[in-house]
Parts: sequence; structure tokens; C-alpha cells
Amino acid sequence: MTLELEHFLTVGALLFSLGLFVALSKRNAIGVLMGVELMLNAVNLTLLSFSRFSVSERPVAGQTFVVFVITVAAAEAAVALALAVSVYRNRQTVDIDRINLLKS
Amino acid sequence: MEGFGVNFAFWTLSAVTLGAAGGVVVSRNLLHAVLFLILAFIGVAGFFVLLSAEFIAMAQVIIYVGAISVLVLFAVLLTPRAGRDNGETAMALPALLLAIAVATVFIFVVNDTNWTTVAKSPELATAELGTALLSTWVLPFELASVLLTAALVGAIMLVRSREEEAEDALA
Amino acid sequence: MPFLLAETVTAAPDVEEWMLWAILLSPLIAWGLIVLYFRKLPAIAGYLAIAGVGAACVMSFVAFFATVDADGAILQHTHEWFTAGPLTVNLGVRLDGLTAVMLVVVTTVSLLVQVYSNGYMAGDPGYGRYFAHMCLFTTSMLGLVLADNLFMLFIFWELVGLSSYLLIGFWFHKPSAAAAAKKAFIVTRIGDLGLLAALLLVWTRADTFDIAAIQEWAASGSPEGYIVTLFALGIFAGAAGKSAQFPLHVWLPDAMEGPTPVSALIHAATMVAAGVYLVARFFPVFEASHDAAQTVAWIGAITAIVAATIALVQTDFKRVLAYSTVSQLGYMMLALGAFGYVAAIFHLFTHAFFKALLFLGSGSVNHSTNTFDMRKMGGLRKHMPITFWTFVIGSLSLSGIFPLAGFWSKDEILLDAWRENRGLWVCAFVVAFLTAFYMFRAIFLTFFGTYKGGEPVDHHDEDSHFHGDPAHPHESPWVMTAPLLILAVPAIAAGWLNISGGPIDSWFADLLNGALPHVHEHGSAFEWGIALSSSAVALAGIGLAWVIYYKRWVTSKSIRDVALPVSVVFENKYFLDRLYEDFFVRTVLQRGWNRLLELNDKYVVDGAVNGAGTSARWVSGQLRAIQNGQMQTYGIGIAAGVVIVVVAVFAANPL
Amino acid sequence: MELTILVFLPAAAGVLALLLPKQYEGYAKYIALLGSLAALALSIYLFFDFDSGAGGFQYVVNEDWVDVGAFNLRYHLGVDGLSMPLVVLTTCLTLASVLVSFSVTQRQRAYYACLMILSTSVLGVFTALDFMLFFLFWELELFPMFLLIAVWGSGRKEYSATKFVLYTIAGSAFMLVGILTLAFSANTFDIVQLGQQASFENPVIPLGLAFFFLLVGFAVKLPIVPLHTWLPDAHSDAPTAVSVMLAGVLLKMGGYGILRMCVTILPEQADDYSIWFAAVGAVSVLYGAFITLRQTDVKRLIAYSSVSHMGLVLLGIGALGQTGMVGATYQMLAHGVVTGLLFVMVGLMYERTHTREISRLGGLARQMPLITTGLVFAGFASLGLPALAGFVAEVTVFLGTFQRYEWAVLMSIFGVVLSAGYILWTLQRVVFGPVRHEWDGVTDQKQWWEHSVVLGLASLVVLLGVYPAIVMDMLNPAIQGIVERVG
Amino acid sequence: MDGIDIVGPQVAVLGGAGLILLVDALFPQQRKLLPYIALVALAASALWTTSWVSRDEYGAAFDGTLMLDKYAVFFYYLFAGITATVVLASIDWVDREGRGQGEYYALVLTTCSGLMFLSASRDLITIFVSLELSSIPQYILAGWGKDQRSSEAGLKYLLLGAVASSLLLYGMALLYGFSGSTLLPEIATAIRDGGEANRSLLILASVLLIAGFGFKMAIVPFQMWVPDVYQGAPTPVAAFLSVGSKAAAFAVITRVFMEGLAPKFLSDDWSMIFAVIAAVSMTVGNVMAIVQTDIKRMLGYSSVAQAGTFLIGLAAISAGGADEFTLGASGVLLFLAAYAFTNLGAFIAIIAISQKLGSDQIKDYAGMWRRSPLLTLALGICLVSLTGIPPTVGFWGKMYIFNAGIHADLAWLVVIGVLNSVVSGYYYLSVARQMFLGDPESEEPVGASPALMLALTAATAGVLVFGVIPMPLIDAARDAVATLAIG
Repeated sequence: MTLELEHFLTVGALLFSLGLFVALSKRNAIGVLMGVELMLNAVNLTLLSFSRFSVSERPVAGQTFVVFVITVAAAEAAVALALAVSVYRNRQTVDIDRINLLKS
Repeated sequence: MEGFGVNFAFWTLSAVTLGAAGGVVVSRNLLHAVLFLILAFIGVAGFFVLLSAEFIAMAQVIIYVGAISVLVLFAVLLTPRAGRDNGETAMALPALLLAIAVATVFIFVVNDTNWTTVAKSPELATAELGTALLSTWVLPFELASVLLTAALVGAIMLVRSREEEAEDALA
Repeated sequence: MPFLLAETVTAAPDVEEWMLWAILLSPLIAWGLIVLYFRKLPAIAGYLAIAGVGAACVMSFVAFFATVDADGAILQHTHEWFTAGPLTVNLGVRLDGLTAVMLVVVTTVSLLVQVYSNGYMAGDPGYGRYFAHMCLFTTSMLGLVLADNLFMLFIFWELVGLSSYLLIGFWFHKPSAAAAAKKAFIVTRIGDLGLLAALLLVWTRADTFDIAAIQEWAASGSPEGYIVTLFALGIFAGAAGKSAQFPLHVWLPDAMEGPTPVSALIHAATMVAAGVYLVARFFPVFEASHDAAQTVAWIGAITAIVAATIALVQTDFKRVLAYSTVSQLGYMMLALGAFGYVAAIFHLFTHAFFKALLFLGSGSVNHSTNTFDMRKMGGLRKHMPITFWTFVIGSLSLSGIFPLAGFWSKDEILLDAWRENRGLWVCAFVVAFLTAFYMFRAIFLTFFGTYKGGEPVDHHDEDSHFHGDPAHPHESPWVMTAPLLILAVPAIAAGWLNISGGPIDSWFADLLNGALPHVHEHGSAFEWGIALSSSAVALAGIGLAWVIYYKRWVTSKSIRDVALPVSVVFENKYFLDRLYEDFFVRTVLQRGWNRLLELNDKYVVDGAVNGAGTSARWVSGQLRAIQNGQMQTYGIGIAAGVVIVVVAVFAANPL
Repeated sequence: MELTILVFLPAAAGVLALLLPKQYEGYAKYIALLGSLAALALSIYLFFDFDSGAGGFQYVVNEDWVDVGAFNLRYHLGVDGLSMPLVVLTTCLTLASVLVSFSVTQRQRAYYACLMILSTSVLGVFTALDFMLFFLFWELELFPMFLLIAVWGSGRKEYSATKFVLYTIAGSAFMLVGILTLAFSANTFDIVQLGQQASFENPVIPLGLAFFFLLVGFAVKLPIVPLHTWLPDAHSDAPTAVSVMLAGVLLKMGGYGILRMCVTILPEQADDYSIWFAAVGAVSVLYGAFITLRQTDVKRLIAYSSVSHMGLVLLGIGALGQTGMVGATYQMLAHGVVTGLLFVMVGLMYERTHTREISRLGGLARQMPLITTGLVFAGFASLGLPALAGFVAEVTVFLGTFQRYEWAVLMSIFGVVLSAGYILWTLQRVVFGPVRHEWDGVTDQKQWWEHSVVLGLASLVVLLGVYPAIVMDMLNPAIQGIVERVG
Repeated sequence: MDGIDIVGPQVAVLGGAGLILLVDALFPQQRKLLPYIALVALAASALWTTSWVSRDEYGAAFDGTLMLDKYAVFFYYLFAGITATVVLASIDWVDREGRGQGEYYALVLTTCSGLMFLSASRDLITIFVSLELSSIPQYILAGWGKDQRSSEAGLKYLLLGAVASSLLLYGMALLYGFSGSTLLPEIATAIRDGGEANRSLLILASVLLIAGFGFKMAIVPFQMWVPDVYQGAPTPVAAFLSVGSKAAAFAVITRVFMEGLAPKFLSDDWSMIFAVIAAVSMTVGNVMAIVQTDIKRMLGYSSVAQAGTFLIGLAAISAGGADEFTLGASGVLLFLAAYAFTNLGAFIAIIAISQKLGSDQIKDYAGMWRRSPLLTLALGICLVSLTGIPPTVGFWGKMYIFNAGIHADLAWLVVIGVLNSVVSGYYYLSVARQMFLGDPESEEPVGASPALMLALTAATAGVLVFGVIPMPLIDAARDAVATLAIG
């Protein structure tokens, strides 16, 4: 069996969807963050698949892109956790369902 | 890309990665979820190797598994037991349907498209990646460093305790 | 203003144009002076008004005689007033036989009434205002008869209505007066709708307002018959409003709330005759439309009978006269509808004098008794001899007793009616009887028997201008009796100007006929049969009144008991006021239709606007439920947005 | 240049008044008075200097303003025979409203500033020849109106002010779409050019729709049924001067807009719509008149009567003939002075009695004979008495429309009776009848400014009634131009 | 132009940020100086930009990942101005809050540099990194306040932002996979060559890009965070969010879709998407704004509605020729500038008032006219400008965008837009009504610091000056879009 681009892309899409589900369903803010990380990983997988399979003058672009995504994800995670801690300090919870002072 | 080894690797990695991601979904305990997450990260790193991006795979392991996961673990450990609940919100069902819809759309589009692919992997030396980062994409490269600095500065500010702030104000 | 002179003069009366304008302007100047400077100076205001009207009177006589000299030829001067595209409106004066007669009637009666008013209104706080209004009225009336085109005629027509309004409501603090004034204006305006429609119609179809041109147009046969009929009916509607024809007559009796001299001048002699004048003015149009003429005749006949029957049961002295006026106006209309052009105007002419006389007489009575209620009078013959005798002369004239003025004019109408349609003649004949009856009923109730004390004076009523002592009735001062005496002369003799078949017969008729483009001979030969029968029926009416109200062989009460349903109808004025005011205006219009529209404004129109607001708030409330502060709901929104948009695009624009 | 001065003179006076130091607040009225007098003088000079025979626009100013290739907006002012009388009407009524405001004591500086800016915006509307400039002036009028009603008004003033603003904005929103679509279809915002446009190649939206959009904007302002309910509210709660301006000139902006924009620019669509003009006009006449009969608030009553009278404007325009349009324009002028006078009189009465409830008034003729005289005069002018302004206008409208839409005219002439009904009934209830001692202490009209404004407006009413040619000669050529486009 | 000169403006800003951190650390007593350092840095940035303009040296750099054209320059100025205003507006608040003053200004400047890079990027990677460079500091700033609401706002903003970023990234990845490149011109080439056969991919990618950028633009359905975050975030930060990141998102999306995804078969689709989203955004934003009682929340919803209006410009781009493109894109730019002035002005006034009141409730604004006439007037003018009524710059923005819409045969959309303006008038003006007409709870005057007054004056002056003379702004916007290459 020959592995095609579509195989990898499909795995990426499924991973992305799982990440999205995690991000949208978890009650814990940190859980949501984990979902986001999964989505970013899915994107990375997709990018690298393209980098590997696509006809391109600059195949390196995909890899470069992934480097930046990873970096940014790290920064985002740091800030997210800081904010989660900040919320926890104020509210003694990181439960998304209860972080809803701001509404309507 | 063919051959048994590659096929085997692909399917195994797929199973591991998606399974681990599923573990994140079903784990009721946040700590278990973090562990599943790390497994998923490692699986993805395996994919990267399969896609001949060894350097990236390494970076993935170091940054995600090393840094981010540890960060998450710290955050989990910093919050008391009550904060380790990883249950679903009331929005779980809509989120599930939506995730299925998104997957459907993505997979449909991915398979609907006529990709023009090369059979053979382009030989990408890690040096090429370095060159690219320091020539064409030097600007984002620098910006990323600024970004990390800013995030760091900000994160520190956000988590500083009231006492520290009081001292700060006196200074 | 570009004074483009477009004169159409054919051997016209030898009158300078300025004089015609001066007739119009001299009362107007008096009005202006009084309004601006002499409102608070009664002495000057009164004389100024008399001077203004007197000047107009003198000039009117000059014009009259000049017209007589010219055998009723027409003099016309026209000036452009304004243009609006194809529309050109002119102002112009026209002097012909009809105008000349009207000028004389209006100015003479007006002058006498002004003189009389000097006494009657003495001491009234609104003295200056009164004379200003009177001058304004005279101006309007003169403008009405002088106008050479329908547009200008309409203008003065409305102004006459204004002056009438102001004078009826002269004692505005009396609610009844204020209401009567309003009623008069509105009811006549309903009639004016017809006139306005006629105005629109004639301009659209004939492209002119000029009276002569309209007469030509109607007679030429070029317009379709129904157009002429519609035009004629429009004209007649206007006339019916002003001349108080059934069913628009209801305002005139109420108009008696005004000062009595006003009733004499406006609501007896001049303004109410304007309708008759108008129909006469457009007589050729009615000749061209037989249907319209029939309508006029029958409306006139109905009016005459209805009003006369109501007059039978009135207890108010002045209202008897008012209904009598309505009745007589119907008589004139009847004549016009029967193509008795000369007869109608002739009756208008004589009626102006004797009816003015009667009204002034009633004013004189009121001046002495402080009431118009005949049940509080009686026996005044001894106290007020001049008033009594002049009143009797007027009544006889009105009843058509030989050889007083009314006899001749009424006779001519009966003759024309006889010739045209026997039905009309029967009506006229009945009315002649009724007229004599109710007039002498009034005379017997007022001047005979014993005095019943009049109305006590309420000294706390600061608005009352009554200064005498009703307990001791007395004859009025000379400024009031002199006009009575003067008016008695034409009331006796005016009829001799046009004695049918007499030596000067053709003179008056020719004068009037000169105003028409084509004369259809309705030769008014004297008919003994008509004359004798009408005299007989009039005498019979007087006799019946004598039997019931003087001798009291039969009491009025017993008659009433016998003919109860009829009396109730008469006493309630055929329920017309109730129909109009209570049913139509109050119930249908105000409580029904207008309220419906108002509610529509409030709930439907505004409701739609507010409803938009409310529904926006409702939608907003629904959306707020989604905006629940729960972060992942927002996230689902984002992802769902992507899916929905993609699927929608795929669906809308298939791959 | 003259027009620029004329348009901005009132606003300049207003700003000057606003800038006065607090302790000199009392002088604000005199500044406004001087400003409005100067504007009036200038407009009268222009009026008599205007060459009626020449046709076209005069005193034109045409400068660059906003030029973006795709659209080119110009500072373009000018007057023709149609706008010149309206300009004079505006300056006259501005002066009148300044005079009747002399009794205002609350926040005078801001008050006069608002009033004068209002005047500038109206003058701008009547003189602007660039569509966008026109729209700008049109919108500018909202602020002063809102504040004038909401701050210096009475009763439910805020509600009324908001309602006014929202209705107007809603209308002008439609209008803006109309303006833009027309301007883009013709590639110009110049009203003169648009007015000569033979046809629109490839209109952006169907021209009938563009016409409708424009019309909605103007119809709200005119107002016609069923877009009229803001008017009674605005009127009843506005201060006297604002009612004068509102009834006197603001409503005319609607009629002017329909003539100048709708009919002139899109004559064919106007022809398609003309039967609706006539129908809605006639309905407005009757509807307004019927509802007027039920009003218990004097100002509200006059406001509804305005709805009725403005219906005649639409009716006159609907005939698309010269007589009708001249009549409609004349009706605008006549209604301006007549209703202005009516509101002045009611305002004077309100100042003294502090009530507008008809049922509480009565017998005032004794206590205030001069005001009563004025009110009766204005009332009769309003019901279309000949020799006063309204009559000529009404009859001309009827004559002009009768040929084309007999039924509409026959419906409308009932308004003549109804107007007599409500005016006389009101007079009967307000000034006639027995004296009420409640009002014994009140004074009659006695200040010089009161006399001058009443006399001034009354003379205008008479002048327009007896000498229509003074305006008609100016209107005829201008309207003829429009009629020729309709064909 | 080479070396550091290429990124001079950003370097100046980032240098300022570094300097601030340094000064803060080394000279804690001199904290008062920090905002002024920021201002100097921004001025230096603007000067640097000006020096480019004077040298007329435009062109691509870094292998084409960065494009220095007039389009970028327009935004450099805009962001420098916005940031300077935000810095001025922050001084009071930061002083009072007391924590991390240096960090605050440094993060603001970092955001600013990110925004600037965004407007000049022509490469997906650079766009992504710049976007995050501007976003992450904003997440932090939103959570800067010590209260529960602020940290909640920060967390919400970040987590949702991360989800949106992921979607955006997936879209970018698809584009890369299809074209093999991350550079917009190369993507454009690839799409022109083989795109039509793969529409589904391109549509999905477009939608994902719209979602990612739309999150920042605050368009429906990606807008739901907006009111919550505006309400919770510190007011100066909310001002920054509402203007800065929105403008940058529009800048970048315009460039991406114009330079990268412009072919007709594709642009027809996304144009319709934009049009529908525009209509929905305007309607939802306005309808929701009506019922708000918190003024910041109301402005949040109104910013959703305004974003919908911007989208009309984007929807208009695809209609075809260069004219429509120029009109649509320059409309977006003009409106962005107008909106920047207006919304900043409004937020600054709110900062000043809320600081004193300690409340953002609209009902507490009652009678503010008596307590602080200048602030009230300024806020009133800004609200008027937001409604889009002349003579304010908001009018020209809306009018220009509507222009573009009509030119592009989107009359239906323009009608919806115009009607929405009416609805928006309702709630904007009801705030104005509260302020001008309401009864204040206390008569205590409300003042503002000189810095706030300066910022407010600048913003309001911009609103009014460009309201009367819009030409310079329009010219700048047109020049800017003229340099965009249509892909």
C-alpha cells in the first residue's frame, strides 16, 4: 500500500477535530489549552506533509512554518497558564462554566 | 511512499496519536489527560520523522514534551485537587457534532483536491532550514524572539502575587 | 401688477371704471380705518361706516341710472391678477342690469341698517368692531355682485361668509352665538364645495372663468350635456348653502343669534339672496340644462314648504322671520327653476326691502322688551305704534296683499310656476297661504292682547347692551324708526316698478334681461286668475290667524293635539339638526370614523414603529441567551461559522 | 458669494451668541435678532434683484470641495425661481422665531445658537446644488432640532425629540441610498446636471426604486400619511419658535426635495408614481383633517392640520402640470406663513395660560382681545379664506390637479369643509364662549416684539393672498423647466 | 533602503519598548517618564516613516516577505497615531493600577510593532508571527487589571484567540499545500494556474482565513468574545483592541484577499461571503447594542456592527474593475481611519468619565452635560460620528463605503447598511440623550487629566476637521490602495 499525501492529511484533519472537540468541551481551562495544543500539532503535521509531498520551489517553507508555530504555541501556552493562574487567584477556580461574569 | 516499514510506522503512529488524543478526550483526571497529551505529542513527533523532518521532530519533543507539557503539569499541580477535574461542559454534545462536521468538511476537501505531489522526498538538510530561518524568514525569526520575550514579561507580570506588587509599588 | 386692459365694451353704461372700483373700495376703506384707528372710538366708527356705505350707495345709484340709460348693456373691465402656467386669473368688474339692481339693494339696505344700528347698538362694548364687520360685509357683498368672473365671485362669496360668521358670532361670549356662527360658516361651506367643484370643472372644460364666456360656453352646445348639468348643480349647491335651501337651510335660523340689524341686512336682505343672485347670474347655464333647472325648482319648492311649516310653530319672533326668509328664498329658487329669471330677481328686490323692514321692526320690539319670545310679549301695538304699523305693512307685503310690493313679485312667480309645472304652482300656492298665516300669527301674538312683561334685565350681565326697562315698553328712538319708515316706502311701492303688463313693465325686465346673452321670452302678462287666487289664499291665511290667535275661537293647543305627529315634526325642525349634529357629526364622525383614524395613528402607525423596536428588543433578548458568558459557546460559534459558511458556499455555488 | 454669506450668516450669529460670556447672556437674543435681520435684508435684496426672466440658477457659487475621481463633490450653491421664495420664507420665519423667543430665559446662548444653526441648515438645503452638500445640510438640521425640542420643549419632550430624529434619520437613510445610486448612475452629484440628465445608462438599481428611496426621505419630512406621526408629537412639545420653524420651513424641505430631486431628476418615474402622489396626497388631506377634529391639544391640532395641508402639496405635485406644481409651491409658502402665525398666536397664549388643553381654555377673547384677533385671523387664513395666502394656493392646486385626477381633487376638497370645521370649532372652544375667571389675571399681547412678529406675519399672509403675482412670476419659469422635463 | 532602515519604524517602537523596560528596571523613581518615552518612540517611528515617504523608496524586502508600499505607510501612521492616543489615555489608569508600569507600555509598543508588521507582510509565515506578536501582548493587557473581570476577559480572549489562530493556521497550511509557497504573489500565481479545478480547497482556505482574521475584526459569527472582553478589559486596552487590532486585521485581510486570492472564480464566492457576513454583523451588532446598559459593552456590540460596515468595502472589491477595487479598498481604509478617530475619542471620554463615576452604566451618564460639558460634547460628537451623521468623519467613512457598495451592485447590502445606521442612531443617541437631558445624580464636576484631554482633543478634532474637509484622508486612502498589486 502506498502512503499518499491524503493519508497524512486525513490523520491531521482527525487530530485537528479531536483537538477542537477537546478545546470546546473541556470544563477546565487547562484542558481547553491542551485541545488547542492538539490542534496546533495537527496543523504542524499537515504543514510537514505538504512540505514533504508538494511540488514546491521552497519545500523548506513548510518546515520553517512549523518552527514558528511551535514557538508561538510555547509563548501562547505560557501566557495562557499565567492567565489561568491569575483567574484562579481571583476566583479559586478555572472552571470555564463558572468564569462567566461577563455576559449578555 | 511505500514499503511495509513505512506503512507499519504510519498506521501505528496514527493509532497511537489519535488514540492518545482520544485519551485526552476521555480522561476525567487532568493529570491523566496531560500524560495522554504527551503521548500524542510524541506520536506526532514520530510522524515528523516519517516525513523526513528530523530536526523538527526533535524540536517537537524538546519544546512540546519538554517545555509545554511540563508547564501544563506545573499548572495542574499548582491548582488543588478540585482544579484537576477534566469533565465536559454542557456544550459537549454540540462540540462533538461540530468536531465531526469539521472533520467531515476537512477530509472531504482534502480528498476532493487534486494534489500535485512528488513521489520522492526532497532532500532537506537541516542546514537549509537554518539558512531559510536566517535569510528569507529572518524577520519572523526575530519577531518570534520578541514575542517570546514579551510573553515572558507579561506572564511574569500576570502571576506576580499581590505582595510582590505592593513591594513594587513602594519602590 | 401688470394692468393689462382687456375691455369688452359695447355701448356700455356711461360709468367710469374707477367708480365701480370705488363702490367696492369705499366701505373697505372705512373698514380699514375703523380697524386700524377707531376701534375704540364708537362715535367716529359709526359715522365712518355710514359715510363709507353712503358713498357706495350714492355711486351705486349713479351706476344704476347709467345702466338704465344704456338699456342694460354690459360694461366690463378686466385685469390680470396672477398666472400659474396655463392658469390665468383675472380681477374685473362687470356692470349690467342684474349688478345694478343688486348694487342698489345692497347699498340701500346696508345704509339704512347702519343708520338703524347706530341706535340699536349704542353702548355695546363692541360697537367699533360691529361697524368694521358691517363695512367688511358690505364690501364683500358688493364685490360679489360686481365680479366679472367666477373666480373673483368665489373670493367674495367666501368673504361674505366670513363677515357673516363674524357678525353672527358678534356676541361671542354667548355660547349659542359662537356655535351658530360656526354652524353658519361650515354649512354654507358644504355648499361651497359644489361651487368650488363647478369652478374647477369650468376651468378644466371651458378654460375660462369669465361669466360671459361661461354663459356662451353653456349655451353653445359644445360641452356634453352632463358636464353642463354638473356645472349647474355645482353652482346651485353653492347657492343652496348661502341661500339656505333644503337641506342646508339649518344654519339660517340659528344665525339669528347675531344682532338684529345683522339679521336684517345679511340674513334677510342681501347675503342670503346671494345664492339667488348666483343662480340668476348663470341663468343661461340652467337654461341649457333642464335637469338642473328642475332640481333648482323642486329644491326651492321643498325649502319653501318645509320652512313655512316650521315657521308655523315657532315661538321666537325672530325665528319666525328667519324661517319665513328661508321659505321666501325657496320661492325665489322655485321661480328660477321655472325659468322665471325676472320674477325671481324681482322678488329678491322687493323681499329685500320688506324683510329688512320686518327684521328691523323685530329689533325695535326687542329693543323695548329685551326678548324675542312672543309668549312674553303682546299688546305692543299701543306702546310702539310706528313699529307696529310698519311691521304690518311689511307683513302684508310679504303675504302678497294687493297692491303692496310683495303682491306683484309673488304673483309673477306663481305665474311662472303655473306655466312651467302645475306641481310647482301648487307648492307655491300652499306656501302663500302658510306665509300669510304665520306672519299674522306673529302679529297677533306680539302686538295684540295684553303685554306679558318681556324679559327682566340681568344687571349682572356685563355683556348685555340692553338699557331700557322691559316692564315699560316704549317706542324706539328716531334713528331706529326712521329706517323703518323709509323702508316702508319700497315695501309698499317697489312692486310697481315691474307691474306685469303695466306701463313700465318692460323697463325693469329689459334691464335684467340685458345681463343675459340670449333672452327667452317668458312674457309676464298679468293673469287675473293667478292674482285673485293668490290674494284669496293670502287673505284666508290672515283670516285663520285672526280666528285662532286674535279671537281664539279655536286654541292653538287643541290644533296641536289633533295634529300631534305633524306638530312634533315641525317643532323639531324635521329632526334635521339632530340628524346632522348628533348623529352624523358627533356619532358617525367623531365617535366613529375620526376615532378610528386616531386609533389607527396611535396603534397601527405608531404601533408599527414601536413594534419594530419591540421586536428588535425581543430578538436581542434571544441573542443574549446565546451570549451567555460561557467561553466555549463562543468557540462553537466560531467553528460552526466556518462549517456553515463553507457548506453554504458549496451549496450555493456547487463545485 | 452672496449666497454663502446668506447661508452662513445665521450660523455665524448663533456661534457668536454661544461665545458670549455668561454675564452677557441677555445679549444673545439681540445678536440673533441682528443676524436674522441681516439675513432677511440680504434675502429680500436678492429676491428683488433676482431676474425672473433669465431662468436658471443665479448667484451661483461653485467651488471644489471633495474630488475623488469616482465622485466629485462641489461646494455648489445657487437659487432659482423655485428656491428663492423659499429662502425668503426661511429668513422671514427665522426672524419671527427669534422674536417670539424673546421671552425665553433658560440657557439663552445655546438656545439662539441652535435656532440660528437650524436656520443655516434650512437655507443650505434650499440653496445647495450639490447632492451631497444638500444631504449634509439636510442632516445638519437634526442636532439643533433635537436639542431645541428636548431641552427647551415641554411635556414628553425627550420622547418627541427622539421620535423626530429617528424618523428623520430613517427617511434620510433611504434618501442617501437614493442619492448615491442616482449619482453613480449619472457619475455626478451636481443637481443641475442631474436635472438635465437625459437618461441614465445602466442605473445601479432600477430607477423606480431610486425614486422611491428619495421619495421616502422627503415624504417623512413633508410629512405624508402614514409617515406623519412624529409631527404631532414634535409640535406639541416643541417651544413656540421651533414649532414656527418646523411647520414653517422644515416641512417645506420635503416638498422642495420632491420637486427639485424626484420630479426633476427622474421625470419618467415621477410620471409612473404620479397617481400615487395624487392618491396619497388626497388621503393625507382627509386623514389629517379627520384626526384634527379629535385633538384636544391646540398645538397637536395645528400639527395634524399641517399634515392635511401638506397633503395638498403632494397632490399638486402629483398632477405634474405647471399649475399644480406652482400651486403646490405656493401652498408651501402660504402654509409657512399661515401656520407660522398660528403657532405664534398659540405660543403667546400658552405663555400666558401655560396650558394647551382646549378644554381648559375658553372665553379668552375678553381677556386677550389682540391675541384672539390674531388667532382668528390666522385660523381663517388656515382654512383657506380668500384674500389670505392659503386660498390662492389651495385653489391653484385644485385647478392644476383637477384635469388629471378629478377623483383625487373631489376627495380633497372635502378637506376644505373639514378645515373650516376644526378651525372654527377650536376658535369656539378656545377664545369664544363665556369668560373663565381662571384667566382673569393674564395679560394681552403687549410687548413690541410680540406686536411686530404678529403684524409682520399677518401682513405677509395678506400680501401673499392679494398679490400672488409677486411670487408666481418667479415660480412660473422655474416650474416650467420642470414641467418640460416631465414632457 | 537597506539594513535596519527597512524595519525602521518598527525598530523605533520596539526600541522604545526595550528602553522603557530598562528605565523601569534601572530608575524606578522615574516611572512618570515611561509613557513619554513611549510617545517619543512612536514619534520617532512616524518620523522614520515620513523619511521613507520623502525618499519615495518603496519596494519589497526580505525576499518579498515584507512589502513596503504606501499601503503599509498608511497603516504605519495610523497605528503610530492610535498607539500614541492609547498611551496618552492609559497614563491615569496605569498610575492608579500601579503595577508593572514599564511592562504595560512595553507591551503596548510591542503590540504596535506587531500591527505595523501585519500591515506590511506579504508572506503567510510573517503574517502569522506578526499577528501573534500583536495578539499575545493584547491577551496579557486584557488580563492586566487586578479584578476578576479583567482576568476573565484575558483568559477568554486568549483561549478563543488560540482556537481562531488554529483555524487560521490550518487555512494557511492548505494554501501552502496547494501552492507550495507562503508568499502571496506566488500563491496568486498558483491559484490562477490551477485553482479553478480545486475550488473546494480554496474556499475552505478562504473561510478559515476569514475566521482567523474575522476573530480580530469582530465579525459575526466570530465576534462573541468582543463585548465580554471590551467590558472586562481595562478601558484603554479595550480602546486599543477596538481600533488597533481591528484595523490591522482589516489591513491584512484586504492585502491577502487582494494580492493572493483575487481571481474572479474565487473572489465571487468570498465577496458574497463578506456581503452576507456584513449584513448579519451589522444587524446582530446593532440589535444587541440596543439593549445594553453598560457603555463599554454597548460599544463592543457597536464595534461588531461597524465591522459589518467595513465588510461592505471588502465585499465590493471583487466586483471587477480597478475602480471598484480602489473604491472598496480605499473605503475600508478611509473608514478605518475615521473609525479610529471616532472610537478612540469615545473610549477616551468614557475613560475620563468612568474613572470619576466608577461605573460604566449608561444610566450613570445622565446629566453629564452639566458636570462636564467638554467631555460630554466630545463624546456626543463621537457618537454622532459613529452613527454616521454629517458633518463628522464617520459620515464620510460610511458614505464612501456605501458608495463602493453601490458601485459594486450591492445596493441591497447598502440598504441594509443604511437601515442599520438608523438603528444604531437609536442607541447612540439615547446615550447622548441621557448625557444632555438626564438629571445628574450629583452636580460634582467631572474632569480629566491633561493627557486625557489632549488625546480627546486630538481625536475629536480629527472627527470634526476631517468631517468638514475629508479630502486629505480620502486622498491618502486612495494612494495607499493604489499600490496594492491585484493578484
